[in-house]
This record gives sequence, structure tokens and C-alpha cells, in this order.
Amino acid sequence: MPINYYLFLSLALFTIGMVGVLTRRNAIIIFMCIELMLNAVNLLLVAFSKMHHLKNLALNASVGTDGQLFVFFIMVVAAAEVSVGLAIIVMMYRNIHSVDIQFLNRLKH
Amino acid sequence: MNVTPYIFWFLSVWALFSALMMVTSRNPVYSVLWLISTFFAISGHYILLNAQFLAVVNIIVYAGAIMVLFLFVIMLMNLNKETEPQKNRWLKLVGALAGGCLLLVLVAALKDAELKSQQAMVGAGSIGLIKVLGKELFTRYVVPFEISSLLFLSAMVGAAVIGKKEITHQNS
Amino acid sequence: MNLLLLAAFWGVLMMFISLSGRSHATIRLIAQVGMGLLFLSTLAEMQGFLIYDLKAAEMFAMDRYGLVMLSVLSGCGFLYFLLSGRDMANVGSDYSEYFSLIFFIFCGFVLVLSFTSLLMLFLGIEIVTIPLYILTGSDKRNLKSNEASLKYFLLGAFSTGLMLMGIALIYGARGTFSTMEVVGASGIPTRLLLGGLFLMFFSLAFKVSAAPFHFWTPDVYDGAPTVFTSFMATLVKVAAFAGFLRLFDHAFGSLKTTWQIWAGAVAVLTLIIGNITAVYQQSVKRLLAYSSIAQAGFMMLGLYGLGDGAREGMVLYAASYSLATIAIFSVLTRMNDYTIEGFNGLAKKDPWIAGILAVCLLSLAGIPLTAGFLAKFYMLQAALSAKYGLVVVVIAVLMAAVSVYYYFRVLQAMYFRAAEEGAQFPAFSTGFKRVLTLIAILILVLGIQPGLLLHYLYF
Amino acid sequence: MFSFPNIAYFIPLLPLLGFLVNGLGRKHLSKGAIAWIGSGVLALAFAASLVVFLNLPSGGPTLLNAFDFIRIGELRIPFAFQLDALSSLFLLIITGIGFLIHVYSSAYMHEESAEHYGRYFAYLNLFIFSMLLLVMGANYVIMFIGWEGVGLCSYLLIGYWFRKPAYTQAANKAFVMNRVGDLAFLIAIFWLIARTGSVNFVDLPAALSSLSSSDITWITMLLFVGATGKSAQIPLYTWLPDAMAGPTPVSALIHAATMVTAGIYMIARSNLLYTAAPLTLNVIAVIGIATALLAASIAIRQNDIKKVLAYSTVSQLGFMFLAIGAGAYGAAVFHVMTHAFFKALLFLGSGSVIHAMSGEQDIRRMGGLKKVLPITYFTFLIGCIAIAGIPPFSGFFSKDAILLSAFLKSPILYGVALFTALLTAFYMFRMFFLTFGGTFRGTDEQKHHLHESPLAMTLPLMVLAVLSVIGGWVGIPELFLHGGERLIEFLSPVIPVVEGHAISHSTEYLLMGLSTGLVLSVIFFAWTRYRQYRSEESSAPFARLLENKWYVDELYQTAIVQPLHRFGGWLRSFFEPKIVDGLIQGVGRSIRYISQQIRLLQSGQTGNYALWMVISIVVILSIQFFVRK
Amino acid sequence: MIALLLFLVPLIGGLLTFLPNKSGMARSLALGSALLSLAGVIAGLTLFKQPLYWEFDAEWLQTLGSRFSLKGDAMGMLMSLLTSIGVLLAVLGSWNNDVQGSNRFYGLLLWMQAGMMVVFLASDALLFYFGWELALIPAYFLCSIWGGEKRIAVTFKFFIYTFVGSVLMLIGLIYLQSLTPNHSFQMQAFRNLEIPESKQVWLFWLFFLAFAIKVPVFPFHTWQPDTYEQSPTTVTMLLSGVMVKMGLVAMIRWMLPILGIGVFIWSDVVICLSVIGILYASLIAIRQDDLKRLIAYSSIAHMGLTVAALFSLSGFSNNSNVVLQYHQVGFQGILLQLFSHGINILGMWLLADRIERRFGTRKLSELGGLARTAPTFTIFFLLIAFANIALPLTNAFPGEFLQFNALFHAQSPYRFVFLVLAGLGVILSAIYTLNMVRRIFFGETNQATENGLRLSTAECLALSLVVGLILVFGVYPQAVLDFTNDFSREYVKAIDITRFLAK
Repeated sequence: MPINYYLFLSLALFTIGMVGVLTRRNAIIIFMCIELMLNAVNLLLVAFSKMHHLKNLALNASVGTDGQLFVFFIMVVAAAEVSVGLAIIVMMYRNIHSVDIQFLNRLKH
Repeated sequence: MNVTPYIFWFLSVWALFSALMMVTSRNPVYSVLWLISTFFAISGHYILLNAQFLAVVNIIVYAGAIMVLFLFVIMLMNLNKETEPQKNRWLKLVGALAGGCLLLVLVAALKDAELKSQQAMVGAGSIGLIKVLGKELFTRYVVPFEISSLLFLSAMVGAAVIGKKEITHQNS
Repeated sequence: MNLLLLAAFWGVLMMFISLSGRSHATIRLIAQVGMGLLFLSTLAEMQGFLIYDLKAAEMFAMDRYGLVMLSVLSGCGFLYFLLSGRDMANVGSDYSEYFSLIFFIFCGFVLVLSFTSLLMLFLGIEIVTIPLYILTGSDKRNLKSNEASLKYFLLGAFSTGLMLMGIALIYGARGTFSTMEVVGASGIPTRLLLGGLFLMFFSLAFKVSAAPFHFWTPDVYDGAPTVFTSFMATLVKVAAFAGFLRLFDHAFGSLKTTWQIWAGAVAVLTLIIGNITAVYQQSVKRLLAYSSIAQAGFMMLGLYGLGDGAREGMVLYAASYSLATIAIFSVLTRMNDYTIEGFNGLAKKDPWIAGILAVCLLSLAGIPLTAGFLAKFYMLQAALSAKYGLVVVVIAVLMAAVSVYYYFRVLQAMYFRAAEEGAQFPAFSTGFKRVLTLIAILILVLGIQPGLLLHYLYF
Repeated sequence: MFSFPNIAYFIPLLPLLGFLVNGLGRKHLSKGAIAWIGSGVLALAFAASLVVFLNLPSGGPTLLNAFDFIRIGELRIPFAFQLDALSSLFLLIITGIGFLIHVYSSAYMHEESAEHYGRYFAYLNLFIFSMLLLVMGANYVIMFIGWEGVGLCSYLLIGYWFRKPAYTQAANKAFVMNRVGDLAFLIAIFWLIARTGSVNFVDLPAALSSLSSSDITWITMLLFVGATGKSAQIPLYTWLPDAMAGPTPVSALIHAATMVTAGIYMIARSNLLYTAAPLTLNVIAVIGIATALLAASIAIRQNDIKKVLAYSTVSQLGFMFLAIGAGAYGAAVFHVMTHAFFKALLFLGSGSVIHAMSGEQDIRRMGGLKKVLPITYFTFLIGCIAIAGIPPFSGFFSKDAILLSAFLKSPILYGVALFTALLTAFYMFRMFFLTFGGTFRGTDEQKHHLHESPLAMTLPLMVLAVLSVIGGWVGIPELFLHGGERLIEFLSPVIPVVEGHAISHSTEYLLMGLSTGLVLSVIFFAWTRYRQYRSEESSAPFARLLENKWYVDELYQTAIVQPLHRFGGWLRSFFEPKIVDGLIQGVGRSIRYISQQIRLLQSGQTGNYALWMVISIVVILSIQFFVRK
Repeated sequence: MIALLLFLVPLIGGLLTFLPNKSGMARSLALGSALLSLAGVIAGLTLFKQPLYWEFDAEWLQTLGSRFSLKGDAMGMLMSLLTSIGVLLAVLGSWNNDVQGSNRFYGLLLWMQAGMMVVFLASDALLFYFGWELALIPAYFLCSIWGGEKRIAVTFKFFIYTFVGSVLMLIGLIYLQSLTPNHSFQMQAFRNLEIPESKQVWLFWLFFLAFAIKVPVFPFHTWQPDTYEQSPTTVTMLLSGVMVKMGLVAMIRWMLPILGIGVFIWSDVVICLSVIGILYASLIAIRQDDLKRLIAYSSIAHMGLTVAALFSLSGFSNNSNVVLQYHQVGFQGILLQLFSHGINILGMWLLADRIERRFGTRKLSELGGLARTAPTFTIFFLLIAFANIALPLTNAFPGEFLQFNALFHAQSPYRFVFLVLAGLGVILSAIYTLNMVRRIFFGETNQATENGLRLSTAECLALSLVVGLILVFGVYPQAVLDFTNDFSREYVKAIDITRFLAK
């Protein structure tokens, strides 16, 4: 497949996630949008890894593994982040019984 | 006759549609479900790209563990209703516009990039296989792998700190 | 690398100590000893002593610069523990966990200072930030702390997304994550590479709270428990800057002409927004938050005028800024009233503390004979040589003058105004004062003879 | 040391010594001692001046170089004294008359407490010292030092009774007006330095060649402006009448021996330059005659005995400048000398009158003093005759010389000058008759106290009266006595004599006779009019104009002083705080305002923060990729 | 060595003074330090005159290209003499003031002295900058702690104002350093630079603003009257007697020889500003009722003349000795005036301080008649007031005389206008000074001034010193002129821009 297709697809997903972050008020959904952004990145990385693999196959058979491993690490980090993030959201919810970020306005100016 | 493009298009449309639905759904539970659907589509892409290991991990970790965690939290908070009040319309519009602009800018900037003639290897290649990746992971990437354990440790401690009920009386 | 191992070990140790139910004093002592060891081990590494030689050159490699920076960080961390260790107990009940998290953050510092692969940069930054989300929210009963934590988390994760997209684009362009190879000798940047570069630039600018990506800073610094704000605003920011510099120096150095102007623009914007917004603040804590943005603007000048001078300046800036801010925060933590008026008449009540605070404030304002001046001096010198340097520098110094305005408001409150009726000042212990005095002396010594620190960069 | 020329050092040093002793020791010395010291140093200085005068070599000047005042590379301004005919003559006048005034003062000021008495004598000595510096200075800078010094001393002495605000105001006015002239003087000096690199008088002849004619015109004009300040000419004369605030002997000192003659002296010193600047001479002549006429006209309607004398001084100085303008420097100096005699006499005489009248100065309240104050009356009469210009009194000769030179220059000038001379005779005798003639018009108490002054006061009067009579005999016109113009001859090393009268003897006789006859008739007219006092409450506008001194003071007040004052006030209370400082403060305030606004960006909304970030990214990226080349 | 000592004595003296808590002790220590540095200067001016003794050079901040080098040229020596005298007078003048926390007060005072010494003696730009700020910070604290009612806002304005100026200068210094071949901050290296005109045009302003604010030159002066009014008079003495001279010394040393072309280009503008400043300040002074503000404005006017004179030295001589000679004449006047004005204004503040402390007011309208009740004081005041209006035989006269001369020789088409307008300042100065004298000393006494005022021994001593200096240098200014002769001759050659035009 032309790599551009993957690029545009990923960017589209990435932007959709970003728009979600910008427009939603629910902290959990915002968080999910961020996860979507990460996934877009993952897809792109895999596509690129396969692209480089294809390009440099003759020189080195293992070209491209970096990209896929990076994706693996992103998933790892994402998992850690989710655990912390959800903990924070839950803590927040325990205190104000809402996850609406618009109510997060004690700190301003 | 190669079916790969059709699969690609199908998966792409699926992913985009689910993502859009995820962002626009009023009900958080639906959002979660749509996200999971997106993840599946992406996993499909992985398989298309012959990255089986990641496809599996994606399903297990993301769609399986993480999203379940989300769902769990949402259920816990009893947010499964369309509770979210409308955000300021203007802000929404501006947000969407800004996102759209960004997409436009990025696409416009990168479309003529050197990638024009490049192809991603589809349906072939062995690098995505567990065997290859596992070997790499435990040789060249062993240090980062170990270090990511630190990340988990700190996340664990953190979750404990945050999650633990304060011993003293709670008051806001 | 000594520090990485030791910090990881000590982090785990602190984690388990909480289970053993030791008293606060013991926990604190162990933490302080640990941090002292970190500092010593860094010094030892500078002399060539390694506990264990981690051979992973394609992932990270410690150099002289990183070591000096690391010793500054761990040294400041040690002083920070000495000054504020006690105050962490007031945040919540997970006393030793806080220390544990901070030790883990130090592991992240090592990665950020020594990465040779973008993967390690990513991991490093995450190891630094994830515990910070926790620390920010550690005052669980306090809604402000909750709010700060959530904001920080959401925006932080968002910026991580940007960074990852940047890394992905770079990978797409070059097929590698190694900082040595991402640009290569070709020199002519492809658009893909540039796109990646810029996305990384944005995300790192976010981490160092440079405008217009600074919005989280005041809220988070204000909301976080003051002891941790102190840590975040100093060491973390400095480390992030070091990473920023390292990335753009090692990986994108040959593309300097492309990004330099933007670094300059961001620096100017940061200086203007940070300084001007600080003018109106009433709370010292929030004021310091804006001031940290302003100081970040100055550090951005180091990126803008990247070169030997800027690297030296960054070390000096790291030391002077961290020392002064830690000292001020350590006093602020114990104050009853965080507003500027709360400092009224402090000089009468406690001239020693006031004097030290004055030195710190003067250093932050960049008055000569303090380390802050020379740090700014290096930055200006570096920036002046860059394209459009003069304009940038003029704006920078004008903003420095604005910064004098708000730093001196605190000074005025302490020295020239009388305390309000019934105002209570905390009592400061002798040990606390001694450490503060040490900090003040360090600031002055560095301000007169910076070579004492900087010559480590070369020998 | 005590021989010529070194003895000249003592001439200024003695008064300086007197100043220091009296000034510092005023609390510890008795009044007698103070008077003796004050007058004594002057007597010695006079003696020294006499030695100098008598030993003066006939050739060029004698220079005494004390030390270098300023020396930078080629520019040398030595602290040096120059002794020649002109300066030695002035030395004699200054020390001589100064001495007499000191003696007079010792009695006149006797009612002051010892401390103030000491202060007074110290000032007087300082005054003499400054004037001596002025006269002896061998270059313009040293002259300027003395020049400003007399200004200072006049300030101190006019404001001697400092408790009266009006007096101190007058002192300030005197100083400031003098300063205006001084500035011009200074600029002239700079000009000289710039063009010739020297300010020494001895270098002037050589310097003339290196000066362009416009340079000379400018320099002489500026010097003349300086002179108008010191010598009370239009437009800077108004301080002199006000200077009557000081004790009367001081007025005598200022008007006769020192200060006002400085301008004449300075121009006489620079006569080489002036001769080369005909334009300036014309201006001087016009200003001189105008001042003479103006002041004389004002004097007609003044009732304060000292004011009349003051305006008469201004008028006489105008005559002197007229002479200068006509190129007759010698005549001007001659008139300085005779004027010194009779004006000192008149002032001291008026002092005696005031003393007798217990401080009353209004001639309308006097009258009939002839009987009580015989000596004063007699000497005063001599003074009046001298100033009116009746032969063979001194005033006649000098005034005649001036009128003659004016006639030579232009008949119109002569006509105006003659008219002014008649006015002079008129107002002097008006004052004289009002004061001494008729019957006493003061209060009974004053009448009770009337007495002739003590010897210390009358003796100087007598000496001066004698001088007023014979003082003119050093300048008897060629007409009467061949070689009679001894003074002009004496001054010729300094002031070259212009050869050749372009006037016949008959014309000269005619002019003399005309002036003398007219003066006598005017005196007769004054006698008829003021033999008996008549109230002069005339409401004629012209009379009121004269009474109010042509409203010149008021004009200055509204045209210069008030606007400046108001402008200063406006600057102080509006421009400075609101505009200049306001701009600075405005910067601060606007930063605060911007701060207040900009912090609102920090809305606290996470979504907004992210939005700002995204917008910034879009902007930066689009500029980077689509705009930047 | 002398140069180093002059810096170290007050620095260490200040440190020592900080320690004791008894006020008498601090006072004596400060006096000791002041005397010691005065003795040092005098020894340096007489016994150890050779440059060798006045130079000091040591490694410092090598990486930045800066060295710790002090070098006392004739101007430096003269200014250090003034500084030492100033501090001595300040200590003497405040001897009976009963300052609260006098150890801090005198400690800061001495530190300020140390800073000023560095400014006057430094031959390294960065060191100079350090001194510049070292002098400022203690001054800020002194004014803000011991000042009048509005001290905080006012001294803050002062501080920020000067700070803005000084950081701009810092940019200039860094820029110049980057131009030097071996990245050095040494004065000589700066002077050897040949900076193109296009750069000098703007570099000029970076320096000029800093110095103009310090001097101050209209319209950058508004901090000054406020600060002088609000500061404790002891500090004001040093501020106006010595510190404002820093601006001029800096112009002389760091601008004219380095940015000759820039200075020449802008000299008309600067002279114009200065002349406006003279008239402006004088007019305001005429309408001042506050003694301290009046003196402050008078100081602005006087300094305006000096700045005008200084900038009229700029230009090209085409190597004509005559022009150089005139420039030297003017420059000598400036040096002389730097010293003289310092002395005079020190005396003026001593007197103003005495009045304020005795009667609790600075308003001229509330004073009067002191000539009768306090004759000795009056004499001192009159003498110093006359020096203030540059009466001949006071020390200010030769200085002003030569300065006007410089103005007359400016290479500007407007020089005559400048000269006349600046000359009007002479007249106006007489007006406001005499007005002040009249309102304080003459007229009738009121309740406050009825009882007069007595001078203490220390004050008499201080005032006698001032008056002595006024008269000695008024009669024999050549003493100073001889001293600075060689320096000024070399200097005018150094600032001559003919050599640039030749290229």
C-alpha cells in the first residue's frame, strides 16, 4: 500500500482524537481521545516500520523492528498512564462527584 | 486481483467511522464501545501489515484490559447516561475547526513529501512476528525494557498513593 | 549511570520502608542519605568510578555535560530534601511513597540527560511525568490539588501524544530512533522530518512550560502541594530543559537555522507572558509559578543561541534558578499566608531568613554578584550571537526589568513594610537556617566565581 | 616688597584681610576696632595705590603674575594684575573714595550691633576687594572674577537689612540683572578665546589682526551688554534704583567708586576693540543717550531723596556711554572720576540728611534743613552745582567734554544730551530746594531730633566737596589752558588720543556758553518753583507716567518675570508629573493593565488551554511550511 | 594595589560594620573605614602616584573574557578622592543622626562606596557593570528602609528605571565583547574596535540610555527629584554627590572613546536634550517649595551642562592641534566640574539635612529669618550656595567656564544657540538659588526658626572641609588641571574620530 495512505489515515485518527480533546467535557472521554491519538501514532509507526523494511530489505533483514518495538513501549507506557490517570479521575470524582472538566476552575488567572 | 486495497479501505473507513462516533457519542459507554471498535480496526491494519504481535497485544492490552478498565470506571461512576451538558457551541466549533486546520496543515505539508513513491510492505515480512520481536526485545532493547519496569513501579506506587483512602477524616 | 541504579534501588527501598512502619524521622533520614549518595555517586562517576557499566550505547550514553547537570540536580535535590523533607509529611500520609516517587523521577532525569535514542527520551519523560501527576494530586483532600493533578495529567498526556506523533514522523523520515542518525549529514531536511521536529518541539516546549504551551503551569504549580511545586518548578523543569537542549543539540543541531527562529520566538513570547502576568499576582506561590515561566523564557534563550556558551549557561542557570527557587519555596511552604502581604515585616522578625530570601530573589531577578545574573548573562551572550539576537535580547532584558518589579514586591514586603497586627511567622529551626545559608552562599559564590562549577564541564 | 610694583599686591590683599578679620572676628571685636580695621586697611590700600600711581613707568603696562589660574596647553589665563594709567587712576578713585565712605560709615552705622557692624564692614571691604580685582586684572577672566564679585557684594549689601523682604528682593534683582549682563560678558570671553586663544589685555593689539570685523562687532556688542548690566543701562538698569535698599554709604559706594563704573572701565580697557567696531559704538551712543534721557525724566518726579540720586546716576552713566559711543573714552573716564566725587558727596550728604531725619527719605516731608545741617547743606550744594555742570566745578569740565564729543558725532545727540543736562540741573535743584529750602514739613518728633552729623560723617563730606570743586581741573579744555587736559594725556598709553578737533574755538565757546546759560536758567526756574513746597498731585498722564518710572518695571514683570514664573509653575505642577513622569508611570501602569488582562487568558479551563496549544501549533506550522522560504 | 585597597577597604569595612549591634560602634567603624580609604586615596595621590600602584589585574571569569582589572587614571583617581570625601562627609554629617539599625545603615553605605570605587576604577567592562549594580543595590535598600513616607514607591521607580538602563548597557557591553577579536571585556580591547557606523548608530542608545538615566539627562530624570526627596539625606549626598557622576564617568570612559561616530551622529540631539534639561530643571527649581527637590533640580541643571559640554567634544579634528587643544580645554573643565559639583552638592545636602532635622520641614515657606538666629550656619550656606551658582573664586566657576568654552567649540551648527540657552541656565540658577537663600535665611523668623540652630563639631568639621575645598579649588583650580593634564590630552586624541573618517 502507498505509505501516504497510512500517513493520512493516522493523521486523521490523530486529529479526530485531538478534536475530541478539544470539544469534550468529560474527563474520561478526553482521556480516551488521547488513547486514540496514541493508537494513531502506533499505526503510523507500524506502517513506517514496514515501509523501511521494504526499502532496506536487501541490506538488513531485521530493518523495521525498531518501529514495532517502539509501539510496544508506547502500549506499555499507555497502560501505566491509564492506571494513574484513572486513579486521578476517580479521586476527583470522589471529591466533587463529577468528571466534568468545566468544573475544574478553582485555579485560574 | 489483489484484495489488499479493499481490506485496507474497509478497515480505514471502519476505523475512522468508529473514531468519529467515539468522539461524538453523548453516552460515555457508547464512546468506550466505539473506541474498542476502532481498536479492532487498527488491529486489523496490523494484521494487514503482518504485525501479528502488535495486533495481538493491541487486542489484549488495549481493547481487552485498558478499555475494560475505562468501562469499569464509567460504570462505577454511574456515568452511563447522556449526562454531559452541551459545551459552549462556539468553543466546540472552534475546537473542531482548529483540529481540522491542523489536519489540513499536516496533510498539505506532508503530502508532497519524499514518501510519495514509498510503499508499506503489506501482507508479508517477518519482522512483525513474535519470534523476531522477542529476540530484539531481550537483546538490544533489554535496557529500555527493564527501565519500563521502573515506570510501572512508579505507576503502581502512584496508583496506591492516589487510590488509598486517606486515614484522616475527609473533607473538601 | 551510577545514579540510575542507585535511584532505582532507593526508590524501591523507600517503597518497602513504608510497609515497615518506620517513623517519619527515620524515613526522612534514609531518604536524605539516599539523595546524598546519589550526589556523591555522580561526583564519583565524574572521577571515573562506575558501580556497574551498563553497556547500551545505542540507547543512552552519559557524557560530561550530563554528569555535571546531574550533579547539579542531585545536589539541589539533596538540599531540597534537607529543607523540605519535613514538610512532605504535611501533605498526606504516604510519606515514604513520596520519596520513592521522587527517586523514580531521578531515574527519569538520568534518561533525559543521557538518551541517544528517542525511545529513551520518551521513556525518560514519562518516568518523570507520571510520578509528578501523582505528586501533584497527593494532597487528596484538597480540591485544588485534585484539579491541578487532573489538568496536568490530561494536558500532559495530550502533549505526549504530540511528541509520539513527532517521533513517528521522524522515524518515517529516517527509519531510526537514534539521535545520532535522525538527521544525518545530508543537512537538507525533508518535510516529514521537519514536521516531526516541530511536533517534538511543541511537546517539549510544553514540558518546560514555554509559551504558548505554558497554560498548565500556573494552575498546576498553584494547585500542587507547595513542597512538590518546589520540586516540579525547579529540578523537573531544569531536567526537561536539559533534555530539550540535548535533543535539539545532538539530533537536530544541523537544522539549527530552521528551528532557531522559532526557539527565539517562543522564548520571547514566554518571557513576555511570564513576566507580565506575574506582575498582577497577589499570591507568592502563583507569582513563583509565573516567574518559573519567565525563567523558562530565559532558558529558552539558551536553546535559541545554542552553543558552548549556552550549554555552560544552562548549567549555571540550572543551579542558580533551582537553588534560589528551592530556598524560597522552602520558606513559603511554612508560611501561614501565601500572599505577598504575608511577608510584610519578615525582616524585622527574622532578619536572617529575610536576608537569605533577599539573596534568592535578587538572584532570580538577575542582579549582579548573584549566580542568577551570570546565568542570565550567559544566556544573553549566547542569544546575542544568533540571528535577530539583538531584538530578542532587548526584549529579554526589558522583561528582566519587569521581573524586578514583582520580585521586589516580595522584597519590599519583607523589608520596608511593617507586619500587620497579629501576623504570625513560623519559627525556623537552626538546621533549616544553616541549609538556607549554605544555599545563599552557593548563590553568591557562583555569582562571583562560576568557574568553580563550570570547569567540571571540561575537566 | 614694599616698593613698586610688588606693593600692588597689597592693594587688593589689604581689603581682603580686612574682610577676613572683620568677618571672622565680628563677634569678638569691638565696634571701634572694627571701624579702625575696616577703614585702616583702606587707608593703607590708598597709600599703596598712591605709591603705584606715582611710580608708574611711562611706557607700557606693568604686569604682576601671581600664579596660573587656568592653564591648559596653549590656553593660559594667569592670575595676573596689570598696572597702567587707567588701572592706577581707578585704584586711586576706588581706594580713596572707598576710604572716605568707610570713615563715614563708621559713624553712620553706629547704631548697629557689633556683630552686624562687623558684617557690614566685612562686606564693604570685600566690595572694595572685588572692585580692585576687577580693575587690576590683567585679563578678562580676572576682570570677570571681580566683575561677579562686585555683583555678589552689592547683593550682600543691598540685602544688608535682610529682615525686610523688599530689601532682599531688591538684592536678588540686582544680582540677577547683573547676571544677565555677565552672561554676555562670558560669551564674549569665549569668543575671544575661540578666535585668539588669549584673554590677556596685553595681547589685544596683536589679537585685533586675527579677528574678523564681524567677530569684533559681536564681541564688543556682547561686552557692551555685559556693561549695561553692571552700569545700569537700558535695558538692564532697573536694579539700580531698587538698590537704594542698602544703607546709604553703600549706595554711595556702588554709585560713586565701584560697581557701576565697572562697565565704563571695561569698555575703556577694550577701547582698541571698540574703535574697530563702529556699529557697536553707534549702538552704545544711542543706548547711552536714551538711558540718560529716560533716567533724567524719571528723576524729575521722584520724591525719595535716594531714588532721585539713583536715577541721576543712571542718567550720568548714560552720559558716559554717550562719550564712549562718540569715541571719547577719555572723556568717559574723566566723567567717571568727577562723578565719583560729586555723587559720593551727594549720597553721603543725603545719608547725613536721612540720619538727621531719623530714617525719613521722602523729600516732601523735609524742608528748611539749611539751618540745622549747615555743613551738609553747604557740601550738598557744591555737589549739586558740580553735577549740574557750572564752571569751574568738576562736573562742568567732564560734562563739557562729553557734550563736545557728542556734538562732534552728531548734533542731534548733542541736542538731546544738552536737554538731558538741563533736566539734570532741574531735578537736582528741585530736590535740593525741597530738602533744604522752605520750612520743615516733617513730624514734630523728627524736628526734635534734628541735628548735624558727627565729624566722622561731615569730614568726608568736606573732603569730597573740595574734590568736587577741584576734581575737574585735571581736564581743563585746550581752549582755556594749553596742556590742561592732563588726564587725557595721562591715559594716553591706554587710550590713544585721537588727534585733531574738527571744531572751531568759537563754536566751542558758543556751546559752552549755551549750556552754562541754560543750566543757570533752569536752576533759577527750579528755585522759583520749589522755593516753597507745593503739592505736586498732578494728574497729568505724563506726570503719572514719570512718577511710575515709565512702567518699565511693570513691563518687565508682565512680559518676562510673570510668564517665566507661570511657565515654571506649569512645568512643575503639570508637565513634569503628568507628561514626563506620566509617560514613565504610564509604562508601569500599562504593564499592570496588560498583566491584568493577559492573566484572563488563564481561564482555568483545560479545554481552552488545549485549544490555545492547538491553535499555536497550527499557526507555527503553517508559517513554517507555507510562509517561510 | 591602591586601587584594590580602595575597593577592599569599604567592602570589608562594610562587612565588619554589619556585625556589631551597638550604634556607636558601627558609626565609629564606618568613620574609620572612611578615613582609611581617604588616607589611601591621598597616599595614592601623593606618595604612590605611579601607575604601577594604581593598577591591579587578576584572573576572573576567564571563560567570559573578563578580568578583575582596576586601573586608576587621573579621572579615576580624582573620582575616588571625591568618593572618599563624600563618604567621609556622609558619615560625619550623620554622626548625630541616631540612625535606627545603624550597623546596617553604615554597612550598606560602605558597600555602596565599594561599588562606586569599582565603577570609577574598573578597566574591564564586566567588572564595571558589577560595580555599577553593586552601588545601586545598597542605595536602593538605604533609601527604601530609611527614607521618607513615599519611599517604597519612589525608590522602586528609581531602581527599576536605573535597572532598565543598566541592562540595556549590558547588552551593549556583550555586543561589543562579541566584536572583539579575542572576546575580551578589557577597555583597551573595546577601544581598539572599529565598529561600522551603521552599528554605532544604535549601539549608542544602548549605552546612552543607561548613562542618561543615571546622570540624569532630561527627560529621563523624573526618578531623581523624588528619590532625593524621599531618601535619607545622608544617602542623597552620596547619590547626587558621587553616584550621578558615575553616569558621566561612564560616558567619558565607555562611550566617547568607543562609539565615537555614534556619539558624533547623535551629539546634537544629546546636547539639545541637555540644554532643554538645564532650562527645564531651572524653571522648575524656581517654583519649588521643597528644599530637597530644589537642590535635586539644580543638580539636574548642572549635570545637564556637563553632559552638553561632554558631547560637544565629539567630532573630528582633522588632526588639527588647535581643535584638539580646544577639546582638551573643554574636557579639563568637565573633569574639574565632576569633582567640584560633587563637593558642592555634598555640602548643600549637609545643610539641607541639618535644616530638615532641626525644623522638621523642608518647605521654604515654613522657614525664614535664619540669618539672624543662626549666623554661622548662614555663612556656610551662603558660601555653598554661591558655589552652586558658580560664582568666581568658588570651585564651580572654572569648571563651568571651561565647559561653556567646550560648548562654544562644539562641531554643531547650532552651537551658538546651545551656548546662549545653556547660559540662560546660569541666570536661572542665580534666581532659584538666591530665592532659596532669601526664603530660608532672610525675612522675619517664625516660631520654628526663632531658636536658630547650632552646628555640632562633626558638622562644622564636615562643612569646613567642604568650604575649604570650594575656596582652594576656586582660587587655584590649576592644581586639578595640572593633575589631569596628561590624561585629558591623551583622551581627546582618543575620542577624535578623524581616524575613522579617513577610511
